[in-house]
Amino acid sequence: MSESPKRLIADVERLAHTQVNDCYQCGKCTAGCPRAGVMDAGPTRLIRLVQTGDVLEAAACESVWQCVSCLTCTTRCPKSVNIAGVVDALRQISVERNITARKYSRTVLFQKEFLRNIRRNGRTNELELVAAWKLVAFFDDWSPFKALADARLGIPMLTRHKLHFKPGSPVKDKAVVRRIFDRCAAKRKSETEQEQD
Amino acid sequence: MENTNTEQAFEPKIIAFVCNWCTYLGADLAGTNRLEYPANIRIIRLPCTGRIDFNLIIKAFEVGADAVLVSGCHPGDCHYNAGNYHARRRWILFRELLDVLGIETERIHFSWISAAEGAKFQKFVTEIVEETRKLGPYRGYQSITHAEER
Amino acid sequence: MEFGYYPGCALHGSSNDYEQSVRACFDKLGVKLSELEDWICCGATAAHSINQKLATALPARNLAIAEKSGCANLLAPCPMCSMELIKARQAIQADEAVREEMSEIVELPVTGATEIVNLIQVFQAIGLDAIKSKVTDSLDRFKPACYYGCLLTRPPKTLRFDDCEHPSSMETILRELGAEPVEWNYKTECCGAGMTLCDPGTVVDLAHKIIANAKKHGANVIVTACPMCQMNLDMRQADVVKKFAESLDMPICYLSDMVGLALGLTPEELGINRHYVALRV
Amino acid sequence: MEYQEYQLRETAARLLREEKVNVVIGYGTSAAGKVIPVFITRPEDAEKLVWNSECHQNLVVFLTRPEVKKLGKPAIVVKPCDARAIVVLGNESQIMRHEIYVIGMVCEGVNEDQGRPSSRCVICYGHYPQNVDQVIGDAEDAPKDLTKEERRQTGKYRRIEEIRALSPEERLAYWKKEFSRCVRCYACRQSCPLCYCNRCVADKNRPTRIPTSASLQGNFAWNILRAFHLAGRCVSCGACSAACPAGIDLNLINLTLASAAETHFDHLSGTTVGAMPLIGTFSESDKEDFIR
Amino acid sequence: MAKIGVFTCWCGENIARHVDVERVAKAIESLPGVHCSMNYKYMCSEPGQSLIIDQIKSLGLTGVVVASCSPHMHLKTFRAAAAQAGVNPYMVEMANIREQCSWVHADKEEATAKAIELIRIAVEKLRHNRPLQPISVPITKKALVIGGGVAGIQAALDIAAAGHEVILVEKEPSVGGKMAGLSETFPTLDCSQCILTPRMVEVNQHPKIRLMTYSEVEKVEGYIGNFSVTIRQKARYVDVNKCTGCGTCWNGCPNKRIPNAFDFNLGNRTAIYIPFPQAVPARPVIDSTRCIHFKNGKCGICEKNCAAGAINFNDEDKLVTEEVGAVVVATGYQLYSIGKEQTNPNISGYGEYGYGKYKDVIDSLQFERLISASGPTGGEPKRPSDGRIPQKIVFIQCVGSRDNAKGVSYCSKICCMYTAKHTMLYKHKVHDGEAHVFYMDIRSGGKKYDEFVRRAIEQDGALYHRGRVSKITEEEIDGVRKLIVRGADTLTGKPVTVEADMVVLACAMTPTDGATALAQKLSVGYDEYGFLSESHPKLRPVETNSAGVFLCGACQGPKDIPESVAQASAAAAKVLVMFSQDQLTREPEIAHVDESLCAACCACVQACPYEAIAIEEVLDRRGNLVKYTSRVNPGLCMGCGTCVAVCPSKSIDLEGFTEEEVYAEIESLL
Repeated sequence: MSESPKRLIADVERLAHTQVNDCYQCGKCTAGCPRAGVMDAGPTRLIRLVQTGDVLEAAACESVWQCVSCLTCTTRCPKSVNIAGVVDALRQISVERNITARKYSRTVLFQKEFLRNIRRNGRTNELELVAAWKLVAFFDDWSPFKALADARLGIPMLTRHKLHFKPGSPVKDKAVVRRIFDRCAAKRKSETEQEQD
Repeated sequence: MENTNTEQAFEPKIIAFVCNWCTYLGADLAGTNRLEYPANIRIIRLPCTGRIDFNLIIKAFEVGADAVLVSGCHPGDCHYNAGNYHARRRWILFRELLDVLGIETERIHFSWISAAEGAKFQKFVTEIVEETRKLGPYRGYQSITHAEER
Repeated sequence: MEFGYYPGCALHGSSNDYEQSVRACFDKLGVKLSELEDWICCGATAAHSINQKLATALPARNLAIAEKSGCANLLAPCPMCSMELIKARQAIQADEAVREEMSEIVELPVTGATEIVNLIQVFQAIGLDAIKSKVTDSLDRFKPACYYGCLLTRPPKTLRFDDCEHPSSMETILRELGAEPVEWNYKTECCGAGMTLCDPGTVVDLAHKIIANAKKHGANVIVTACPMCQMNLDMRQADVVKKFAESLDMPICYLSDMVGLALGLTPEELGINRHYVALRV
Repeated sequence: MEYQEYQLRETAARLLREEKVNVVIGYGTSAAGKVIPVFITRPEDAEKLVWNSECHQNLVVFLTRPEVKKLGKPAIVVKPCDARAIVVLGNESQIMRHEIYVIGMVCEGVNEDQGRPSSRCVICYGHYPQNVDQVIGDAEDAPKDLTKEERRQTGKYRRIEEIRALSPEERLAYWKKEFSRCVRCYACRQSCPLCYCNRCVADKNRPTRIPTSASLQGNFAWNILRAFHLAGRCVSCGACSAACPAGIDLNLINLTLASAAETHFDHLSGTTVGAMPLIGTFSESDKEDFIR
Repeated sequence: MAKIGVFTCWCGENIARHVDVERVAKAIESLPGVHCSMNYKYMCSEPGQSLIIDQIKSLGLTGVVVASCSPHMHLKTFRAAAAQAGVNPYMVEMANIREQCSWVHADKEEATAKAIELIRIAVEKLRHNRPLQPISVPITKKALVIGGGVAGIQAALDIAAAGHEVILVEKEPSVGGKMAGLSETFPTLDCSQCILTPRMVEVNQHPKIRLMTYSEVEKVEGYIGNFSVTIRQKARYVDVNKCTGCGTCWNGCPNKRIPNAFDFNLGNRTAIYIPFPQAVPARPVIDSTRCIHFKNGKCGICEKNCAAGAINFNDEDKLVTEEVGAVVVATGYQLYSIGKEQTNPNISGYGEYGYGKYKDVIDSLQFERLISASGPTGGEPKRPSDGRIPQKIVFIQCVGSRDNAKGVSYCSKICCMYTAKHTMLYKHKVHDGEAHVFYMDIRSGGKKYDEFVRRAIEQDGALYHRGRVSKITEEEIDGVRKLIVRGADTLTGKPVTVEADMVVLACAMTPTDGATALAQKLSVGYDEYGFLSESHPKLRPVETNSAGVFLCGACQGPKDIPESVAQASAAAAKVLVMFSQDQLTREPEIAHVDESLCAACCACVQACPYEAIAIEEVLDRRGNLVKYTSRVNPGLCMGCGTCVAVCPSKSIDLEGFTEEEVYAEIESLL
């Protein structure tokens, strides 16, 4: 059942528009990464795992979701490897295959909820987003503590008119947004299938 | 019937103009490695592709070549620094001229074959012989050459 | 002078103080902002974490709308939106196949004709002399630490804006308006805004590093052009103070707040009063 | 045009009177009323000069002739295309440009034979004479030059495209028909301002590169040779076509190469003083999609 | 009337197995011009060659065709044999019936038929060949060496030692180059100046060497054996013949705070100066851009103080023309600058390392000066900003090297070694100091090299981190300026932050400014980075494609001292081989012009890759100009024949491959 490493590498490279073999493991990405200190596998190691074909192992790393997408790695890479893009690709693969590091399932749920929110509204409705995310996440980890964290941020935001129960101006043509989502999902599916053929 | 027979017996005559330093050595290497290819090709050795004048190609057709092959060093590798670049520019224009005149450009083949590319030489010659076999004798140019005889 | 305007979700949500500030400032400067009709979210981090195609398609839809409306220059004050739009635009411009695919997905022809600009570029387009001619108030009491964060200059090959390691465009503007920008070390370090909900612990550490460094180099305000940076450094500052037991008291302002003050606008008009850490005007 | 003619005569007379030049090479009229080349050496004869749409001959060919050189410092009346030939001759060090006074006529295009407007003039890439010492005529009177793309669609270029559209066999048949009329009189060579070799390679033996008799084989070889020697050099003055007694449109072959030169190298012959020859130079980025 | 002998070789079984050699020999007999046709088992063997020689002699043959292997294999052999028998060697042709026939065609019938045709081509060509005489070019037995670093010095001394005159041109006021500024050298840690200074003195005193410092090559004309070189001697404002080098002038100069380029601006010099105390020649120059006298006409203290009267404020640049036979280029290297402004558009500076704006971030050559006993700090590694002795130094390797995004893609080769040396020298001076090295790979191939690096790590305790540094920032910590170096250790996978007092960047080695301009003057090729190109990377490593011009040292690519010296001696040897003959013999297969027919259209002049063709005047007996013609310089022509192809009237032809010969070959195929 194991998948061909070649195909997985190709998938990452296509999604990230980069060549992972350009990387010579100098470590500059890890050196500049603001999160490297807490990562289980820094960017250098993630790229190495992709190079050796251990893409799924890489995608299952916590660091994939610890990345803050600051692009420092890509910016300073002496070989112009799109490291942040590789991390994005690994995120996508981890979500598609449901192999996300357990610790970060809340993060994935947030991202998914974010997209669901846009799909529905065309724009984010922050209050709805946070509420929906806290709810699904609660059903995922049953942690009331996490569910209630940040609730204290809500009140001052409301008093500062920074949170609204109804967003400013709604998108008129919401149907087209849904169609865009569906087409992108379908394209991804057909591309993956093509590759598997 | 008779016609078909002659077509089958058709062995294309191919004249090759190659440079001394890359393609000629590439052909030598094909030999050293015993890479077989059809015997239809006759090589004229010149110092450099830069020396290969368009007149020579026309002359080759006049003596009855069914195809002409021109080959030299890859760009940047010319023994004389730039002869192949000069040649390439001439070929670009010469091909356009022949094309409008109705002289079949698919019978003139250009390539870069280095001294290390014996296998490429073998493949190239084999392909050209095959392609020319398919095209048949170059009756077009022969009709020019032998016009008076008719 | 007129610019197309793509507010993005943040400016219509929790960072509506930024929109207030931008609009007030440009009103005063006589710059017209025409908001993009029926714009949609750019997809932000979520889109490129989940589906790369979507990460191009969502901004592409907005680009298509902009093109249709004949918009030549589109201001996206949020650097995340602006980066996503620019990235999509370049992908569309570079490749015929992407152009066709995206036009099909977003149901509008898109060629990438519209140029995307950030807030600083609009000020640059207006011109320092034009701004200075309307200044009523010097900013000489401010020692701002200009904070560019991640996405104003990165990735440099895509954005081609300022120097990605040592940017100076905000300093140039503020210096002209009388302020004394400080030299400091974390102009382009990440504050972790993207993780503010999911991983507050790290965010507090990063925010501390940035605010403390600005303070150490003598800044009395951090100036930014990013709603997420502002929100993060501003709102999380209480947590930072708590965790590191360090008094920071560092107001976080938008570039437009600073320019607005110089133009004689009040903190209320600019929405500065809605920030968490008060700016002593 | 009449005013141009008047100005031309004035100029010629002045140049001769002030002894700036010894001879003015221009157009005149024969007894039979045809436009012919004239060599004016006295100011009073300047009245014989004419300028009209029959002035299609390229007089530049005379500049390299020893018998004309003997006449002393010349002024020459040129159309913009002829002026380009002077540029090429200068670039190829065949003339000392400063020893020639060039009178450039703003040109609306000339007639080919029987009063038909020339199909080569519509694709002219500069109706206003460049690199001349004096321009006669107003820039406003010069027809607008067509763009590269527009020219592709019209005149002789269109004719080339028509030939290109034929099958190779049809193309070959066409040229066989054309070249079978060639009598190898070499009028094309004689009329061309850029054919100036001391001894043409066609006349050389040891080895005989092209058969000397007017056989079809020889005619093909000759015409290929002539055309290719003008590759990147021909200024499209049409002298060869006009000179051919067999009525072969030789200019078409040259234009094939001129258009190739423009397509592949952005090269327009005779537009730049000091330009390097197209053949004999190269760029490392020249295309090579046809090379295996 | 041609009398051609055709000699068909069996090459043992190699040819004979697939080609019926007897039948071939028989078929050839009847060809026009063929006088005899023989075959033999090994034509290249002693008896084979004797056979040819005997036949030539006994039959009076005028030309020989050998049908055997590739001409690249044995053409020289058979030409020599023919010459021995009195036949012009260029009347020998070969038909390649082995590599291009018997070895590639299995069908014996086909191969035999083809062999016959190949021989027919060769016979037809030979029928049209004409005897050629080798071309002799006189040689000026004097060499020019450009660049007075260790490579140039070595080349000059070697050539001079063989008794030939050498002109050594150096653009700086003193010879010595980069090596003169180094502290100690790896892997022996011997003092750089101790080794070099005696050799610097030697070039200055050698009777055969003319040393021209503060000079640059302006123009090069001519060709192998016969170059004419114009050298610009920059105005020195000091008469070197009068000057005694006493030092009164520079000691008295009031303008003392000019950054000294020799110390990479870490130390100062005066306006009249010698770049360093051991400079050779020990004669000062006046920096007219900084001298007070040149600003306002006053001062003139040096002039007043000079007992020898050597100061000459009216000095001017002089152009000197010299005739030389060979040129050795040894222009060396410089370090890649991390600064924001770069001359090469493909290179951008290192913003993340501060673009060089932090004073205590220095490059490796600056560090050499800091730890050199003769350097501006007397060998104390005082950091530039405040003179403190750094307690912690970070060394970063591969700065600019192997960096496609910002710098150059190649490895600079020597940085691993000198960085190890730097850590050692530092630790020897500051025993409790910490030396951190960030590296990607350690490349220490060479005699005693890896042992040296291990010593730095094992004995001297340098801490090596495998990883690149991402960012350097400057921060005041407890009142002291520190450089915060953020790197990574990829072996642990963790980021590493070091608060350092000083950072030393091992920047990429790049060719010196102006190396490409010089290469153009010499018609020598160069790569995308400006390193000069050798003729063949393996077999002709010090030759260039410009005959008579040789390379050595770092101008050809990154190199350490031993390699540069070895290459310099190699280049000198090549020059001496040339100089061992009185005349240069060149293959006569070059172009020549039929001047009576040439129309001087310049097509060949422009197409010639060697600038071997020029337009010349043809004069009659009275000296009147008859016409212009192109003319080939036989010293420069390499025989490519590109000129023939572009000549419309074929007034130019290539010996050995003449139009007549080539047409004969093609027509033989009719």
